[in-house]
This record gives sequence, structure tokens and C-alpha cells, in this order.
Amino acid sequence: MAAMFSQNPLMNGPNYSISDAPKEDAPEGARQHRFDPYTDNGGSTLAIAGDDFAVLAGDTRLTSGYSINSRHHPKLFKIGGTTADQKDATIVLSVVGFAADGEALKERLDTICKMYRYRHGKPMSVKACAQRLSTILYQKRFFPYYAHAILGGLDEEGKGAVYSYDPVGSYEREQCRAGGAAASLIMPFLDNQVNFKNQYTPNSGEGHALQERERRPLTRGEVEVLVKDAFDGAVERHIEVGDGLQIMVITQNGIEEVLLPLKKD
Amino acid sequence: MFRNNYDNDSVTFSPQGRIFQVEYAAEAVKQGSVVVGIASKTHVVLVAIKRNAEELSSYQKKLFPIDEHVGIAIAGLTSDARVLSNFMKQQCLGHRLTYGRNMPVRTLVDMIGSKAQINTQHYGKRPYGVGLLVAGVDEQGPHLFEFQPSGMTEEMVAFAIGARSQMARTYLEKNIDKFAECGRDELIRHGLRALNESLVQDRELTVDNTSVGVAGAVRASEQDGGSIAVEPFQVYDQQDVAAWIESVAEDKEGDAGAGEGGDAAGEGMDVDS
Amino acid sequence: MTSIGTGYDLANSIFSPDGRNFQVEYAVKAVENGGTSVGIRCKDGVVLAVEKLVTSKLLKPNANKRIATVDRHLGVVYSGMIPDGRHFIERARDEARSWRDTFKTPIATADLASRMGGYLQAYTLYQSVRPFGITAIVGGFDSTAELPVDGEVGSGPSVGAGGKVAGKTHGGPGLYMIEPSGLYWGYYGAATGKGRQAAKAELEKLDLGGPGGPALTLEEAVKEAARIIYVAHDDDKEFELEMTWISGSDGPTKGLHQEVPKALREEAERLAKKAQEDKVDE
Amino acid sequence: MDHRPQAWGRPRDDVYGAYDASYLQTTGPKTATQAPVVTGTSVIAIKFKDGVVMAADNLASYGSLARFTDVKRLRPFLSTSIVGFGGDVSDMQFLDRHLNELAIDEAYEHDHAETPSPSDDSTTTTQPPRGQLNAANLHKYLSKLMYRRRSDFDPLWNQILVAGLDSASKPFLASVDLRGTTFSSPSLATGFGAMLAQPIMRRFAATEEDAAKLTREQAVDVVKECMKVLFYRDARSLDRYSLAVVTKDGVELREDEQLEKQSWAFAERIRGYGTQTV
Amino acid sequence: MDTLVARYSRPAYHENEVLSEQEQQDFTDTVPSLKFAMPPVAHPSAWLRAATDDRSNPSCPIKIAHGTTTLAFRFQHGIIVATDSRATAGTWIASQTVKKVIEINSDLLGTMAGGAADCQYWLAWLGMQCRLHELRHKRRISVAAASKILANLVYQYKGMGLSMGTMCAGVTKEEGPALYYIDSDGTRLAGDLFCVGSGQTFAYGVLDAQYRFDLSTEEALELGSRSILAATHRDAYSGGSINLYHVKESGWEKHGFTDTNPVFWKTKLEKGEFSNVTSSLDD
Repeated sequence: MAAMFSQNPLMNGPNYSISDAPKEDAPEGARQHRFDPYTDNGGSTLAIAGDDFAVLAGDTRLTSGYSINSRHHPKLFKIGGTTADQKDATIVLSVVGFAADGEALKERLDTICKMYRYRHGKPMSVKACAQRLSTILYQKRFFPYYAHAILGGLDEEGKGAVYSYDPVGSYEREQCRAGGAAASLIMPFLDNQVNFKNQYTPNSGEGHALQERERRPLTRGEVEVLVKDAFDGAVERHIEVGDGLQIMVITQNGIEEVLLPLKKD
Repeated sequence: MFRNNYDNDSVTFSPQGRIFQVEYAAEAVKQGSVVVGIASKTHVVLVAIKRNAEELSSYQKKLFPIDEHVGIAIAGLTSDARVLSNFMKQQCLGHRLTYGRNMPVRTLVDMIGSKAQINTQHYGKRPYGVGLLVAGVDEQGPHLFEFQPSGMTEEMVAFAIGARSQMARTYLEKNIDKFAECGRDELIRHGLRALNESLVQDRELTVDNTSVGVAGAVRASEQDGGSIAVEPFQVYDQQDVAAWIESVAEDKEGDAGAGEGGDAAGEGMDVDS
Repeated sequence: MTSIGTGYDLANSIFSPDGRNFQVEYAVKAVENGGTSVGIRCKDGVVLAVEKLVTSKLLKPNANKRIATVDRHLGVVYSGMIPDGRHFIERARDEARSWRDTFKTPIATADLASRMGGYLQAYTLYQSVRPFGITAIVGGFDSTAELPVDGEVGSGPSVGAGGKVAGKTHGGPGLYMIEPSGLYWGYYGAATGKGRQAAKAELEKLDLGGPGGPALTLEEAVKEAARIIYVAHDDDKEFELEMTWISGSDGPTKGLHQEVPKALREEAERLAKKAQEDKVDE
Repeated sequence: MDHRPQAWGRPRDDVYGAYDASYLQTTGPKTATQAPVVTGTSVIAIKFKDGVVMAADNLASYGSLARFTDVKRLRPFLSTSIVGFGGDVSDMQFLDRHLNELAIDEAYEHDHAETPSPSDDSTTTTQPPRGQLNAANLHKYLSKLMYRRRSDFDPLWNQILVAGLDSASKPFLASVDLRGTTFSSPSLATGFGAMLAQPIMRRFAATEEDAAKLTREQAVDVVKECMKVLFYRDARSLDRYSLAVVTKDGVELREDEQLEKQSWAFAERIRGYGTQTV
Repeated sequence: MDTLVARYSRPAYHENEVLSEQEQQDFTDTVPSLKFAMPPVAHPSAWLRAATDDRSNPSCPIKIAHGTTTLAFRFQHGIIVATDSRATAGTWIASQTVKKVIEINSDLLGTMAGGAADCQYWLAWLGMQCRLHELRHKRRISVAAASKILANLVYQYKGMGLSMGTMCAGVTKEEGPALYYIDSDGTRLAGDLFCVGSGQTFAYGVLDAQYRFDLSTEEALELGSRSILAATHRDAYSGGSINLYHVKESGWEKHGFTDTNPVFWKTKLEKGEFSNVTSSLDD
């Protein structure tokens, strides 16, 4: 960009011993802005879609650097209810990364869902909401939200749906997804436990003939145990995860919320 | 014939200091079907008669929820009401985003008042051709406001606007002392009775042509801080209003014996109250 | 009204051959149809009062206030078209805020009157707008104490540059009335609206503009204001009396524009009614 | 100076550095604080059963210079809340003026407060009228403001604590920083306080339940103790401080408190700095 | 008059000054706008790069998902489009199940390489433009026109930090099988075959060796799949599953989203390829 402004046609004449092409940028590199608008507030989230339910979970620790700022900061938000207490909401958004961006993202999505409800007289489907969240993120393509978002709900057929996003809005519907600081700890565990990756049916053959374990949808009970285990594991090995575990289960009957303790060290 | 020179726009005073365009806009409100609003100490209700253009057409909505704590009833040009309603919705959402609370009802009403006033003072604009009853609850409790095309907004105990609304107002004036202590259902029934007064001879309240909207405010005891728990504004139509219509029809039958139960009777008994 | 119909009165900002702007005069007519407003500047503050005509029994009693606060220390009351009055107040509040933004200090009563006078006058200059259908009375109490600048952190130096000057007095009560033309004057006692003639006659009897300043105290002024509104009132219609006052920081309102306490207002109304009756008896 | 014919008389890159067109830009954002200058140190606060106690010392530092010693960093808002500012003092003043205007605007919404009759005089400020912006509302507003400013790359260089009651009349305490990050906890501290005072306060109020058992006196004692610890160890602190208690009856603010019963005995035991005599 | 009146005066409803323009728009917009929030700095693209370029600075705060091996080629019966399915953010495999073939509409396909969000967003936008074209002109848009719309769009954003290398594939009566390559520099090329992404060289190796225009449909599908397999084998940033499509004049057909692992072993064991890898599990 800078080169575009500084190009001087006069200077593209015959060459001299001193290098005469204008340098790309100021000597010290890009102009220094002393203010960094981002920070990482740590924490981790995860979501698993079941046959007729979706579970989202997140720890409640909020850190900055090595300080724990709060032990009670939620990362899960109900979206699109008619009232401020979100009593009739059917969609849950989890955000992890820079908490203020996450909060701003949540409020925008919620506002848009509320306007949709006001205009159309019905709540937004999770599919439409997922697409809209993608465009919200993409509108900040050049000044991104520093947030890893996961959206959960039930689709038109009543099946659990989990959508995961990158910071600028690329998204995918998935069976399960972990986000945030401990994503790399939790995700392999989920691959194995939810998608049965690298699990084989015993005695189904030898060597390359070994059969993969057949995939089946997990029950709600199984999923809830998995979630707790996943976080207990993450808390054990990641400093930015801990204190409390917030779980939201979305079913046909609405959203149930549970708070469980995690280790506080 | 006498030609009024002072009524072409809203920026010309007549020699008497009147602005005819604004007064004409107020006439548009009287073209709309009647709506009634009443506030008690705990609730505020809006009831309305819906009209259909023809037998086979749908009924024009009269009540609109704005935010969880506010709803409006309209009489006059529906498209003008739409503009105001969208505006109010946006303000409420913006206020909630900024402060995390319900917008105080008077603040909201003052905003549309100011918006309407601008239209009465600038050339090339016209006054809104719609009147509103704004029902809402906030930390002070339930409120009912009337909004006029002139930008005039006043808080009322009870009020009615629209066609033949004078009759409804007469009913309300007669019963004004009863409203404060009324419960939710009693208040709705008063609204429906007032509405009934304004109906043309051979018309009556039916589940098709009647809308009811309610918001409530329950105040916690002083020990618990005395804060308000809001019962969100909700609009009831069709079978949901049957029981109320019926109970009003009954007491009419009681004193006149002429009231017909209407086809609503016998159905929709499972109305929550 | 001899010139009605000659065509010079059909648009704003048009002079008639004899140099009149009829639209402004008609706006004054709108004011003259409104309930009476009164303002009294007294020794230790300002009292504002208005007669609110009750147009419907369905109006919520005492809920629709007409006298509004601007910043913290100014009050505005007006007669005429109420929505225009709301517009006036909003603008006045914006002016007060912009004053604070610029000078980091509250706007003085005289300055607000000047700003608003200019604003109303602008609405007489163009055909695209109409004049305000109100006459407003602005009352305020400019602090007599040396105020810290807004947002000041420490206590600042006690002497020298930025320090205090001993014995210098400033501020005090102020009362201004602004007309649809944008014209404004300072007043000892001001009245407008339907009953302005009777009200003015009563105001002139009070000791407001004596050489030693007004002798009336705030509480007396409250009672006088109530009485004047009752005197100016047309008997047959119902009305509500609304009254506010502003004292200095050592007075009852501590420099704020506030409503007159209910007990005092009721007492004032009782006396006003009694005075009415006494007069009838005479 | 450049001597080549096509650029004669112009500044040379190898002398003046590369040409940087960005200095010419006039459309760039207006930025006030890109680094804090005069700063205030920790603000600490703890909830108790009926409200919140907050404290901050009265010092504004200019680097290592103790520049202003009578700066009040706790600011009451509408007699419903108290706002404590850490960080840049000029931005604090801006916010203070802004909140003053917000308070005036908010008073318009609840116009027509009656003058209280002189009989019911109270020593504390009067009870805030119903429906005014409470601490939770104010915190929301400030967090939006701070986030907006960070998004404009024009941050207000403060960390702010807001204390008061929420809409359910429960004690409320939350923080917002220069990036708009918000969080809330039974006890909060900014700056050094997060390291030095927070562990002490968490001993008394680790959870909401613990905080709900604290009495006002206990909470004030804890805060005073923390202020003492901060003065011992924070080189940019002062022994004069402001202490505020906010309850449903309003805000009580004392701006000229003095640390009492200091004991510097521990200093004897510090080893490892300067000349060792033992 | 208006300017005079507007001095100081904010209408009462502009009180929400703490909300950004975009947030305010959320209240009024019925469809999302194409306005993008920009960082208010002198060099937005340089700033964006500093914040998101995980190659130059592996510890940059925001890591954007990137896609990797994609290919498409023309042959007598239409066009084969094949991709892998891995998305990486730095060295972290963000997903193994990314759908890098984007169904613009029932006739047109696009592929995703570079920034996943850029491709997803702009190809969806392209789908909207194609539909509008159809409504205005009452016939299908040509692949040439569609690809040109996209190329023009990304050219407008050139230098701002978009990252996408995409192919647009479709078969129309007028053009026959038509394939275009478009990237975020604004390049738009028509061609018989393209491979795009970090694994492109490996895919080209296989594709160039065996490509003929008169391939049968089976052979073509197999070649597409085999080329992707080669890339997933040698390029660490490619992997997951093979996503295979065949585009015909009547529209596109899906030919599976197949895990590479079994395909690899099948290719090795049955065809004897990949002899560099031992098949014995014991040694």
C-alpha cells in the first residue's frame, strides 16, 4: 500500500550506484501503533450434537496474562429469545478468545435474531442463524473479531446441530468441536470418543482388514460424561482453563443450564 | 365558496394560531377502527377492533408488540404506524444494548412525540396520520400513553381513539375510579365493554375481530429491594380471547337478555388467565 | 387584523408593506390560547408556575409535567403548543450540553436565553419552517460559589493563577421570557398565555424590582405564583397547578431546579383559593 | 541532498529514511491516548451483604514521580453507584465529565424530583429514585463506551471498577478495561492490586455466598488492610486514600482517609537489595 | 436553515452513540450489508497482516483457517472437480471435514483454497449474483460471465488482504465445459486444467501425466481422485477426505466424500503404487 503512494515516476530513470528504488516502507518497518486492540482471555469451549439434542459447554475462568481476573465469567449465551432473560431461546452461542469481542459478537447476533423475530413473527432457525453469524463475522473481515464461535441448536428435523466458525466467518456443521485455549487437548479426545476415530472392532480382521468401529449417535448421558471428562482433562493440563463448567443442553423442551465445579488451581 | 388559504401545509399558521394540516391529520385517526387502553396499578391492557376490507380479506392487525415491556395500539394510517413502530423497536433495542435495561416508557413516547413534532414544523413534511395508544411497564409500574399526530403525548388512566371512540371514552370516564385496583382479567373485561360501546348497532365482538394485549408489573416487597418483575407484553387473538369475549357477553345478557353468545361460545375454554 | 387575506400572511419570513411578519403574529395567537405560565424572580431564587388545563377526565392526574429541567439548575415553562414546547426543551438541553462540552461549566441563565432566542429567531427567517407556537419562560440560579471545572481532580491552588479570588461575587437568580419572534428580555416577573393580562397586573403589585433587589422570598413567591395562576384562571374549566423552584446552594433546593414540595404547594393553593373566595365576598 | 538529475534537491532515502506517505493522511482517526501519561494505581473493591466497599489512593504518578497527591479517583454516579478509575488520569477526567453529562441526561428522564422536606435530613446521600441507571446499567454503558473506543483504536487508558446494586437490588461489582473486556467477581482489584490485594480479599469473599456473609465493618476492614499492603509494596502508591461504601441508601464517600497502624517491621527482613550490612 | 438548526442538535434518537455504525445498522437492515468494518489505522492491510499472517508470525493472535489442495479439469463429458478436506490454522489441523467444493447453484461449482471464509462468503455472494442475472435475463448465466463477476469483485478489494484461489466450473450449451481460475490478485484465466493450493505441485504431477481430453467419465473421476491422493500423501497441509464432483450440462453430480486413508491402502495394495511405503504391518 505504501508503495502505491510513494512511487515517484521520476525516480525510475537510469540507475546510479546508490540504490534508488524507493523502499517499501519506513525504516523501522510498519508504523508502530502502541495500542494492541486484542488480548486473549483464555478458557475453552466445546459442543457436541446428538440425535435429538445439542450440548455446549465452557469453563468460567477469565484470564489475562497469568492473572485470573474472574472465576465466574460465562462463555455460553442463549440467543434470540423474545425477552432479555432469553426464557424462550432455542439457540446457544459459545465464544472464546478475546472476551470483549465475544460479548460484542453475541450482542449483535442476539439483536439481529430479535429484529428477525419482530419482523417475521417467528424465531430464526438455527440454520439461518448460523449463516447470519457467518456474515456478521465476515463483515469484520478486515478488522476481525478475535473469537472462536460455536453455535448450537436443533435443526428443522429436531436433530442436534453444531456449527463452528473461524474468526472471519468460515463455518461448517459438525458433530463435535472444541474451541479456545485447550482445543488441541480436547479435540483429539472428542475425535476418538464421539466420532470413534481410530477405534476398530476387535477381532474384525487382521492388519488392513481391521474394521473401523461403527459410528452411532451418542446418548445424552454419554455426552454429558464426555463433556465433564474432557474439561477435567483440560483443567489438568492447561493453565487458562478451570474454576467452573457451564453446560447448556438444548432439547425439544428448551435449554437446560448446569454449573459444575472444576479445579480452581 | 369559502376557500381556506391556511390549510395547504403544516408550516402556516391561521390567523387564529391554528395549523389546519395538523388538525386534518387528527381526523385520519378517527378513520381507523377503535382501540381502547386502560392501566391499573399492576397491569396495562390494550383492546382493539380489527377491520377487514372485504368479507374474504384478512383482518388488519391493530396491536403490535414493540419490546418485551411495551406494545402499541394503532388507529389511522397503518403504514405510518409501521414507521413509528419500527422506530420504537429500534430505540428499545438500542437502549437495551447500551444500558442493559428496559427503556423507560415516557422516554420512548417522548421520542416519537419529538419525531412527530418535526413533521409539523418543516415544509415538505406531513404530520403522521396515525394515533397510538402506547402501553408499557417500567420501574415506575404500568403506563398508558396517548400519541397524537401533532406530537402531543399524554399519560392517561384509560383512553380510546379511533372511529366512534367517544362512546368508549364515556364508558371509561364513568368507570374511571374502578380501574386502579382491577386485576388482569377484570381490566381486560372493562376494555372489552368500552369497546362494545363504540360498535355500530349490528356489530359485535367476535374472536375474529377482537385483539387483546396485556403487560404487567409485579413489584417485589421492599425487603427484596422493591424491584419490578415485568410480565412481557403479549397480544392475544382468535381463540385466546374467546373466554374474555364470552364473559363480557354474559354480563350483557344478564342485564339486557339480548346478547348473543356468538359462535365463540363453547370453544376455546382453555384460555389461560 | 386588517391585513388578513391580503396575501402577505400566507408564508413565514414575508414582510407586509407595513413591515410586519404576520406568521409570527399568528404564532403569538397560538400562545394566547394556551394555559397561563408565570415566573417570579425573587431574593433567593426563582419560582415557575403553570396552569395546566385538564382536557379530559381520563388524563392521569399529576403525571403530565409541563415544566422541564435543563442541565441541573435551570427550569423552562411555556404556554402555547405543547409539542413545540418539547422541541424547545430538547434544544435547550442540547445547548446546555454543548456549553458544558466547550466550557466545562454549567451554562448561565442569560446565556441559555440568548442561545434559545437565536434559535427561535432562526425559525422566523425561512419559508421552509414555521415559527414556534410558544412563549417560554426560562428561570435559573447561577451558582454564586466558585465552581470547580467539570472533571477537575485535585483541589487546585488556593491562590495565584487558577486560585480563588476573595470577596468576588457572581451568579444569582435569573428569569427570561422568549417569544416566538426570538425576542427575549430579562424579567423580575413574567407571565404568558391566556391569562397573561391579569397575571401581569398582579405581578406588578409585587415588590420585585426595587432598588435593593427583590424583597420577596422564595416561599412567599411560591404562594404569590399560585395565587396569580388562580386569579388568571377562567373559572369554568378544571386545571392542575404545577410549580417548580430553584434556590442557591444554601437554599431549599441546593442550587437544583426541583418541584415545589407537595405540602407547600397545597398550602399555597389553599391560600390562593381562600383569596379568591375573599374577593368574591367583597 | 540527492544529486541525481531526476531527483535533484530532494532528500535522500539513505539520509532521511524512506518516504512515508502515511504522515500525509488527513483522514486518519483522531486518537487521544496511545500511551498513558499521568496514571493512578490500584483500585480495589469487595462485596458484602448489603453493598460494596471500594478504595483507591489519592495519588497520580508521572512515571516514577509522585506528581499529584490529592487526586480523587473514586467518583459517585447519581447516588446509585461508585466508579473507581485506574490508569490514565486525563482519560479519567474525560470519563468523569462524560458521566456527569450522562447523569444530567438521566435526571431528565426522571424529571420532577420534589425538593425533600427539610425534616427528613439524613447524614448520607438520599436514597436514589427508582428506575434510575443502576450500577449494572452504568457498567454496561461504560463497557460499550470502552469497547467502542478500542474499536476506534482510540482507547481510554483506564481500568475501571463499577460498584453499586443491580436491578434486583443485589450488590453489584464489575470491571471494564481499556479494551472493553468486562468481568465481575465478589472482589476485584486493578493494577498491582490484582496481584497483592486480590488474594487477601479472596480469603474473605471467594464466592458470592462468602461475600453475602460479610458485614459492612468486616468488608471495610479487609479493604483498609489491603490498602496498607498495597502501600507497603506498590512504589506508586500513597497513604492517603478514598474509601466509598455503596448500599441501597446511596453512596458514602470519604476522600481523605489516612492509613493507620502501619508497621514497617517487615522491611528489616528484606534482603537482596542495596548494601548488605549483615 | 437546516445547517443552522443542525448545529449542536442531535436528534434525540441518535443517543446510542456508543454503538458502532454497523451495530446501528443491524436494527434497520433486512439483508446483511456489504459494508465492511475497517480498522481505523493508516495502513489497514498492513495492520490486518500483522494480526493474521500466521506464516510470517506463527504467534499472531488471529489464525484464519486456510484450505489447501484443489483441482479441476475439463474433459469430453464435462468437468471433474476434486479437493481434499483439511483446514489448517498454523500447524493446527482445524478440520478434516471441510467442504472445499462450493455449490454456487445447481449448475456451477466453485473451489476453495486460501482463506476459507473469503471463498465461502464470496462464492455465496456470486451465487446471489448469478440468480439475479437469471431473473433479469431469463436464462442461465455463462461460466465466463460468472467468473468475471467474481474476478471484478476481488479486484476491487485487491491489496486489502483477501486470500483466495478459486476455480469456477460449469457446463453450458454455448460454452461446453468451461473452467476458470480466479484469485485474489484479480487474475482470471480460462484453461483445461488447474490445481490450486499448497499441494498443487503434487496434484499437477499426476494430473499432467495422465490427462487427456477424451478420458471416459470413469477414468476422469479416478484421475481426479488419484491426483488429490498424491497431494495428500506428500503435502502435510492437505489431507482428510477426497471430495469429488462431476459437472455436466444438466448440472453437477456428487461422487463421494471419501476418507483418504482406505483409498490410499487400496491404491497401494491393489495397484501396487506408493511402493515407497511398506505395506507390512510387522516391519
